[in-house]
Amino acid sequence: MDWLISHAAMSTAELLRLNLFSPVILCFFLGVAATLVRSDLKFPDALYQGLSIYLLLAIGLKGGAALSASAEAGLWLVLAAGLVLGAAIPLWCYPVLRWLGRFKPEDAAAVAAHYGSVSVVTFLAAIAFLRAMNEPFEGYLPALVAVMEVPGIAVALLLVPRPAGSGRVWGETLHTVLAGKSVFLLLGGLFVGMLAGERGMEKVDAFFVAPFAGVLCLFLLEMGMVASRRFGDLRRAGLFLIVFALLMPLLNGAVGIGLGWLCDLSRGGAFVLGVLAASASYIAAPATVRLALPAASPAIYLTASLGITFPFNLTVGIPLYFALSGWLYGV
Amino acid sequence: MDWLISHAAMSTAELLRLNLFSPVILCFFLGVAATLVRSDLKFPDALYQGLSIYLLLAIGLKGGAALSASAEAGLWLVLAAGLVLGAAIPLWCYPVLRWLGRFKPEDAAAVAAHYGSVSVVTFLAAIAFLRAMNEPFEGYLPALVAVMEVPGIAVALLLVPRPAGSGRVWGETLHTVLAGKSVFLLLGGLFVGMLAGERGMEKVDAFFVAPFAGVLCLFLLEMGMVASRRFGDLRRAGLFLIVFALLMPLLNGAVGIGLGWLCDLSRGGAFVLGVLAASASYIAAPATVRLALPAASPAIYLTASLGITFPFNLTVGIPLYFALSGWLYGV
Amino acid sequence: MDWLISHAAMSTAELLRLNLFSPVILCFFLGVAATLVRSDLKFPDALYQGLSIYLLLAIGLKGGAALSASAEAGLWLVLAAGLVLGAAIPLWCYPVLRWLGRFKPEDAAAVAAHYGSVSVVTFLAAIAFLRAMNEPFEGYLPALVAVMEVPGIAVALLLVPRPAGSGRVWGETLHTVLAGKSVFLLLGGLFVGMLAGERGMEKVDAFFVAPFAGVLCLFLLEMGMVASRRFGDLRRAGLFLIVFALLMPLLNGAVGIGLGWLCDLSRGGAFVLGVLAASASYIAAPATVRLALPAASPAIYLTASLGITFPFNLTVGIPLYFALSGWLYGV
Amino acid sequence: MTRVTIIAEAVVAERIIEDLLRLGASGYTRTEAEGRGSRGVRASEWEGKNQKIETVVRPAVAEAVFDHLVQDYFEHFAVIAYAHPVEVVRGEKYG
Amino acid sequence: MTRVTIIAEAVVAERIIEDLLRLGASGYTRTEAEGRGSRGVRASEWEGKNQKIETVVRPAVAEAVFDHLVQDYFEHFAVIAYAHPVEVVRGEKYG
Amino acid sequence: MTRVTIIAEAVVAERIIEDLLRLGASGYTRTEAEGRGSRGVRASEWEGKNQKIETVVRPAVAEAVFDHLVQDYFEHFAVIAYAHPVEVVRGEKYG
Ligand SMILES: Nc1ncnc2c1ncn2[C@@H]1O[C@H](COP(=O)(O)O)[C@@H](O)[C@H]1O
Ligand SMILES: Nc1ncnc2c1ncn2[C@@H]1O[C@H](COP(=O)(O)O)[C@@H](O)[C@H]1O
Ligand SMILES: Nc1ncnc2c1ncn2[C@@H]1O[C@H](COP(=O)(O)O)[C@@H](O)[C@H]1O
Ligand code: NA
Ligand code: NA
Ligand code: NA
Repeated sequence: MDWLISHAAMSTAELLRLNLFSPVILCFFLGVAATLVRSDLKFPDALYQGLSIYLLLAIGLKGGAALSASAEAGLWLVLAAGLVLGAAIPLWCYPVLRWLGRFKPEDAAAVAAHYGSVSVVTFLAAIAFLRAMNEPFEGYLPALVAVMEVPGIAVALLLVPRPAGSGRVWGETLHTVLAGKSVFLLLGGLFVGMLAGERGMEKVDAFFVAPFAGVLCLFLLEMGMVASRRFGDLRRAGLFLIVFALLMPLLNGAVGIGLGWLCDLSRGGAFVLGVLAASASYIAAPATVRLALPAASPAIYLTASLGITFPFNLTVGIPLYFALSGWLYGV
Repeated sequence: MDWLISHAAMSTAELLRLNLFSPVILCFFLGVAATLVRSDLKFPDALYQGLSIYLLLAIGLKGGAALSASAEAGLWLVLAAGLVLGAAIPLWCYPVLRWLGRFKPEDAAAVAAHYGSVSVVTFLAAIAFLRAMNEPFEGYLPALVAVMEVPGIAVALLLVPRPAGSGRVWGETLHTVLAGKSVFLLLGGLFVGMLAGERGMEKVDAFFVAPFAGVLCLFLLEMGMVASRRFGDLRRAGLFLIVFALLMPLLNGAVGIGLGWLCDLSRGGAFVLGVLAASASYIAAPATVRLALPAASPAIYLTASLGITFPFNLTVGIPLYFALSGWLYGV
Repeated sequence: MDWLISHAAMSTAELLRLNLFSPVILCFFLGVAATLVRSDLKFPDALYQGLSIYLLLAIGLKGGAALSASAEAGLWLVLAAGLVLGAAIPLWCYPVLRWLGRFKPEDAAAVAAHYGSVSVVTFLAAIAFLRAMNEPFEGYLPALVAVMEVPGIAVALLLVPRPAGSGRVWGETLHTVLAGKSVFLLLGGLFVGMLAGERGMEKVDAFFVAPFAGVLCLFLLEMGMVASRRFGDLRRAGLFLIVFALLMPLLNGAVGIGLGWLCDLSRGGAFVLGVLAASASYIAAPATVRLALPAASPAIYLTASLGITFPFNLTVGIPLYFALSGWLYGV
Repeated sequence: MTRVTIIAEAVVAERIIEDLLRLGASGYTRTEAEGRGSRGVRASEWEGKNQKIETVVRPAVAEAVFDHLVQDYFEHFAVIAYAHPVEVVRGEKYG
Repeated sequence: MTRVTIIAEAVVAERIIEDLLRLGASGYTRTEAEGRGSRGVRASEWEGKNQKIETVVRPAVAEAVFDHLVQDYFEHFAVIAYAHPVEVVRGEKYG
Repeated sequence: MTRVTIIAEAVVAERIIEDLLRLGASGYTRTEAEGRGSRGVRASEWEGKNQKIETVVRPAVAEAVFDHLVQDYFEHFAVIAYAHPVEVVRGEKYG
């Protein structure tokens, strides 16, 4: 069974199986299990921080080295498309939540902000999936993450009447665009990788490239523990929120893949744009929303993004979006 | 000197030399030296935690991948044997301590609990030793560690009249069986490795397999510092405790090797069962015993297990048990 | 452009370019950028500690393995030369600062202590530079760092009238010689590497050798943040201090290279002795000086060593000293 | 002088510190803490632990800090605060 | 209200916190600490640092906590505790 | 008894602790802290955070500690200290 070559012909079910039994996803489940059996396993904060710094920088560096090797046309078009898409997503999420779901304005805007932004870990898992499938993709995709992290949050916050003291929040939000650590490491890594070139990066490949998938496993073990701590809130979340958190990613993912196709991205690139659109933030968005919309309930937006959408995308969404992109690209 | 091939013919002295001059053991000595010269070298807690999570998960994953490749018969027999052995060890340790050593009941039971349980780090060092010797062993051995960690503690605690509030302790002890982090990571790693298979694990080998021995060095540097901080208590420990902590491992190790032989384990497997039997816990046992038998003196049980038996097994015991297993298996 | 072979003929400008565009130095700049854009990127303390332990131990181990392979004559001569040079540097730094710069005695001595001691990170960057250039060097150079860390501090402290309570400081300073963690890990690593031999170290190369350059990148990212936090003090530092912190390294570097040449070191070795002489401590020295000369202003000595000399050596100094050594050795 | 102790979820800690200094505190000391209270709202566990902020101030400043906390933070954020008099070494520096 | 501070070796911290809540505390705050005392018994260094547990409670609860600590922990475990009155913001929530 | 709290830059913390014990404290508890004050001198950020040292002592010892701090540390080092009375469980052990 030589799946490295024949994956083009794989059914969605086969893709699903392949994803669920990859070490990365199995480690996520292991983390979930740790919470369920109430293990005393715990990642010290410094380990969590260290692993994220490594992953973000490594993915940036790799992208930069790839970019330096081949000037890629269409870069600006794709970045603009990502930005617009991120900004647009809250425009349909908010009404759905507000009028179909009957959430109060703050809660609707808060959830919309999370789905307008992106999840870096879901992005990393998508890249790992592409690598396992030997599917090529554009080197500059990490820049796409950076571009899509903030606009959706900003737009969603504009949808509710501004509370007092929000000027301060706007300044902070803007600053996040340039200086938030995930954006900074991704873009910084891209620059360093581009300037050093493939030749220069060879010297550090043994640290930044070879162990990448293994480090991601460790990180997803922790993410499994974090996400599953939200499962307890699921019962109180209500059916509407659960359905929203399962279907909205599918819609956003399809839009993203289609947009990628229109922008002439490779199949892998369109898949990644889809994953980013489908993913919901649980790092930048919660922190910003907590300050900007203190009356919104963290239990609602974190349960949706972290407790439902994140595990869904990781396990089922990624192979699904990949199958969809294959169908669109006719492979 | 092609020791990789000719080790079958090695004398015990040669094995000893080989072990003492391996980087792993030298790093342990370096840690001891750090304490002796009162260096300000200190491992932050998060680093210690991070290294143990890595080592436990890695050894589990590797074992699981090995298991997936070849269904191993005899698994259940060996696990049962390990469990019974762990539970039985306190039955001879306690009387020796209580009547020969004249320890008070709480102290005798506390020490017996430590020798009934196992030391994960000693196990890791034994595996690293087998790898350096190119000696094969069964893939499921990490499960043996999980099975042997708790029974000895439980039996030892039964040997003294139960103090007030011990119901609570029993619940906690039982929970430790399923959810303690060393057991959880070892077993969890085994499952993940089995499900992902050798093929799947290849992608993460650069992180979980290649650097393993090096990470173990770093960890043993820290363990050298931790163990040697106990040396100060040696003088107060009394001669009987020192002799006990040196001879009891030999007895338990021999019993373990013999039992492995009866269960039809490979030579490497029997050696590992011997090492586990010979080793004394210094993580699960102290925490449980501190709560269950607060009147027992930590100075006694930690000095014996961590200050004497652990360094003894690491340096002298491992090559000795290996030689013994060779003699029994007639190589 | 096969620079690996033709570097002998490289111009200083080419060397400079090569250094500035290496991933290690680019990561340093990235750290500087993180401070400038006020990113929330932050290395947890445990990560910083973990990375330094790794780097120090790894460089020691590698040196020890190299030493075990070839007994190197001249070792003691070189170590003696390094010790004398370190002790001598404050003798010309102090008068320059005191009478040309008109600093008060405590401040002059404090700065002199920093330039008499060495910067381990600059040393690591120099080694990484040599490896990238495929330029050979003596295996025992890590011992040189150990030998040169303390004498300069001791001599500089002797230059001012001893304040009350300084007896205590002398004891502490002496103890630092033997037990300070950077010295301890470098020397300890050398011993372990020598005893384990090249054969033994092979097993741990995947952890201690292959990822080294990458880990150094991560570390320099943090150092970039730390150093640039000092840039704010530059304005208050005064022109004299800035000029001193740029020219004194050049003088000391040249003296070091010359001394290395007299001691019959290889070109790479002389270059490293030059780098050590040129570098200014910002770990051992500040801590000692803060206690021994509390009246000296940290703003002065840290701005000079960490805010100016360290970035200067890292970016411009290293290729410059390498070119200089090439000129002296006639390549 | 009065020592005021404030325990706040991480997300508002920076902001509270700015407020403190604006209201007249000459300094503060902060440690990481973990805890449980009666409300239990928190944005996210890995945004960081609670912060325990301590400041030694003149009694009038303590009053102002208390008022400010009640007005701006108590409704939506996990914040508690308490105070008691302390004797300080060289009190003049807390102006 | 009374602020009670308890410093305890890591192994009993969870247990003491459970006891606190049972005895009527509405919350607690915990930080990691390192220390030395007169007894120096401790199970193991890497089991973790001391825990410093602080709770703001009604004086009667403070009494009960003190009594409980003396009875259950003082003999065998490394535990110390002290208390003093504090003024709290909106004291009603500490029930 | 009196609880003395000392916040000091890392570089002098060990030394202050030795002094405390010499002056009659029977123990101490230390946590890592971060802070800002009016002087802002500090040797180096990564030398370590501030240390917050707490010790429960007899009032006379507290006096002696205060005097000692003023004399030996206040001029050149970033150190503050304050104290207040506390009620302790089994006060006899703080001798
Ligand atoms: N009674 C209390 N004593 C000490 N700390 C408390 C108390 N109540 C709340 N806290 C702290 O304040 C934080 C927020 O409390 P709350 O807003 O009640 O959830 C908690 O996480 C605790 O760290
Ligand atoms: N008013 C204050 N309240 C609480 N902590 C303070 C105060 N002033 C100074 N500190 C602490 O003491 C340290 C040294 O202060 P300073 O010597 O004024 O720079 C600071 O880093 C703070 O941690
Ligand atoms: N006088 C004291 N002041 C402050 N903390 C103390 C004091 N005595 C003991 N401690 C703390 O309580 C812990 C246990 O003390 P002990 O039971 O006396 O060994 C120590 O590790 C310290 O953290
Ligand atoms: Na999205
Ligand atoms: Na055992
Ligand atoms: Na120097």
